[in-house]
Amino acid sequence: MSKFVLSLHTSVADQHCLQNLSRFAHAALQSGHQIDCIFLYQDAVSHASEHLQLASDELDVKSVWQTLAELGIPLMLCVTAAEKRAIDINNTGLFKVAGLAEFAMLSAKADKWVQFK
Amino acid sequence: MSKFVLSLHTSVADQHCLQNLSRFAHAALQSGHQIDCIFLYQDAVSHASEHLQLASDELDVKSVWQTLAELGIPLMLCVTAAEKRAIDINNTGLFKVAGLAEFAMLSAKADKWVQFK
Amino acid sequence: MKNVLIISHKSPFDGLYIRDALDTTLIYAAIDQNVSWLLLDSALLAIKSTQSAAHLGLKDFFKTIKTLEIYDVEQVYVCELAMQKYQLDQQQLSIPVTVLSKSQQQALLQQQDMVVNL
Amino acid sequence: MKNVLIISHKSPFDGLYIRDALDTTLIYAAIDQNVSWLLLDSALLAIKSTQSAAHLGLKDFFKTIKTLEIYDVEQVYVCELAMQKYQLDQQQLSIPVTVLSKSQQQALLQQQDMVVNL
Amino acid sequence: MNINTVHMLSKPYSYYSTIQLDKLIASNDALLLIGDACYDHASYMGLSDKCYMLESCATARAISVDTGINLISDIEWVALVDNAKKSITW
Amino acid sequence: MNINTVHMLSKPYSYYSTIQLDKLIASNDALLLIGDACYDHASYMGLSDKCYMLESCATARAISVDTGINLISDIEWVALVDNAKKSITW
Repeated sequence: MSKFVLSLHTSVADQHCLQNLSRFAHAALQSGHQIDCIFLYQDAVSHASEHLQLASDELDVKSVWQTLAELGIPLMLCVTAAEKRAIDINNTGLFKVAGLAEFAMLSAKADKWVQFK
Repeated sequence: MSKFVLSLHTSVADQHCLQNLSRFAHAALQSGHQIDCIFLYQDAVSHASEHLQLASDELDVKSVWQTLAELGIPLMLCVTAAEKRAIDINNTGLFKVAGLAEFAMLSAKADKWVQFK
Repeated sequence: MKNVLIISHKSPFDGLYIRDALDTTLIYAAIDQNVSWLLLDSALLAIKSTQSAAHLGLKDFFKTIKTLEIYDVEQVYVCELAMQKYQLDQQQLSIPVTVLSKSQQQALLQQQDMVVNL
Repeated sequence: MKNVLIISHKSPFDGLYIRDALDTTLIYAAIDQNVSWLLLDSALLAIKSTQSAAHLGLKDFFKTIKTLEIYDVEQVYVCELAMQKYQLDQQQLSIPVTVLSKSQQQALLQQQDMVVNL
Repeated sequence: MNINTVHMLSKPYSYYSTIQLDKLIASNDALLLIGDACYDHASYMGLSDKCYMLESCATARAISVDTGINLISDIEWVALVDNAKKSITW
Repeated sequence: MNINTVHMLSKPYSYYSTIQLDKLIASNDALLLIGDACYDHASYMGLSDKCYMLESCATARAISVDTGINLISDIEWVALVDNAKKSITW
């Protein structure tokens, strides 16, 4: 059993990248590993915005995150990255507002950090 | 005298690109040209979010747009691009919500379309 | 009526670039401009046939590309070098295209009144 | 304590990439990890001296780069080929660096426990 | 087989030309192609003798399998990363 | 001097390697370097005999002027674009 942290770096417009992260996370849990955190950094902070409006034939981004949250994976976003990208840090839905230092400490204790971009 | 339309394609995190667009717009007006529209497309729709929080030593993005609006330049954003990027289309500040078709028609009547990215 | 060229040069699933270019091309056709679409390098792969974005749980924009024919957008250009690089021939593409050499692409750019790089 | 390497490969004003990499490097130093920063290709230009982002009305992050020394981040690596390409020598850089050949960069990557590409 | 680094790539090879990837990949490293990198497997194959491709990404793009490249499932993807010392996402 | 296309570039030359810019620029075109393209003026100069660089962008980057490249103000930038048939932002 390994401890993973995952980070996402691409904006909410990159649905394929989110899908890849989600597939990896599910497969990691199925394989008996632990995921200590999924961290939104750089342009990925836009995933914390509550204003996404997609047609029904698009990936259901909201439900992808809901499922990951229900599996008990802590979801966090980088507050300074969010402020610089005009994300409302008072309404971040499933994501906990965190500092980069908080994530760095989690990553230092983890066995593996996998970036998705 | 020429009629210009300008479009911005990079997110609110790219302050240099905004600064270049702004310098071009001011110089165009000083030279006696007309700017029929500045259009936020692709990732630039994040400029319409009201949640930007920058330190005082950063470019004052809000006042750059305020100045352009006061010069009488119509500021517009692409609604479908905004919806796919989780921008709140009910609170877009100085920017008028518009369709891509509306901008395309303005561009077809203009002498020059300059993209900034 | 203006000669408007839309250029794409990102791979199919890189952000929304191909989808934005497709939207823009269709809109210029709808407002009766003489619109063309040039697919450079890996953007060519967006018109490779028999692909399925739905297999990844994503919107199947490969199907939307076929609406170009409905809107009478006939001027779709691809790069000869990209065809070779990705070992594609015209039978493997989802829509009819014109294959251009680099010098023909240069000439295409020269003819335009507006060029939009997306 | 982990060997953590931050990699940058975008030019200085391309989005916030260099600033993000700098923040991350400083944070890992602050939490006592053995952190290094590798500047590939045009990322090297971020440490060219006598530049002024303030001249463009932008935040002068070139100054922030000097805080690396205050936090005792001494392992800053740049690519030999990039030094040649941009015709820079070490006297023209704002901080002390180690210049690496491509094979030395490969060895640097091998030694790390974590590599973060920003 | 001890893998030091899994290099994860999601774009065609030319996208990474400024990085000069070929010189950074060591003989005990593996390549994993996901997303749009799968289209360009021919360019990647020469860079490492341990070259993997995510099966779902290849199938969606109607890419037929070459010898010399290993198609893997999501579960195998996790195992590949877990068994290596680390991964780098380019 | 009739310019057909002003090619606006804001990144180092290698950033555009997939596009093969050199083959798309015609003899009656001009190049305009802004932003981070200014760092790499040496790579761009061979591509056109009409090569311009935005003065404010060059100054901020401590770039000294080469012969063969024209430093221009914002007002001259607008005139350059206005006098050409069109511009392309790469």
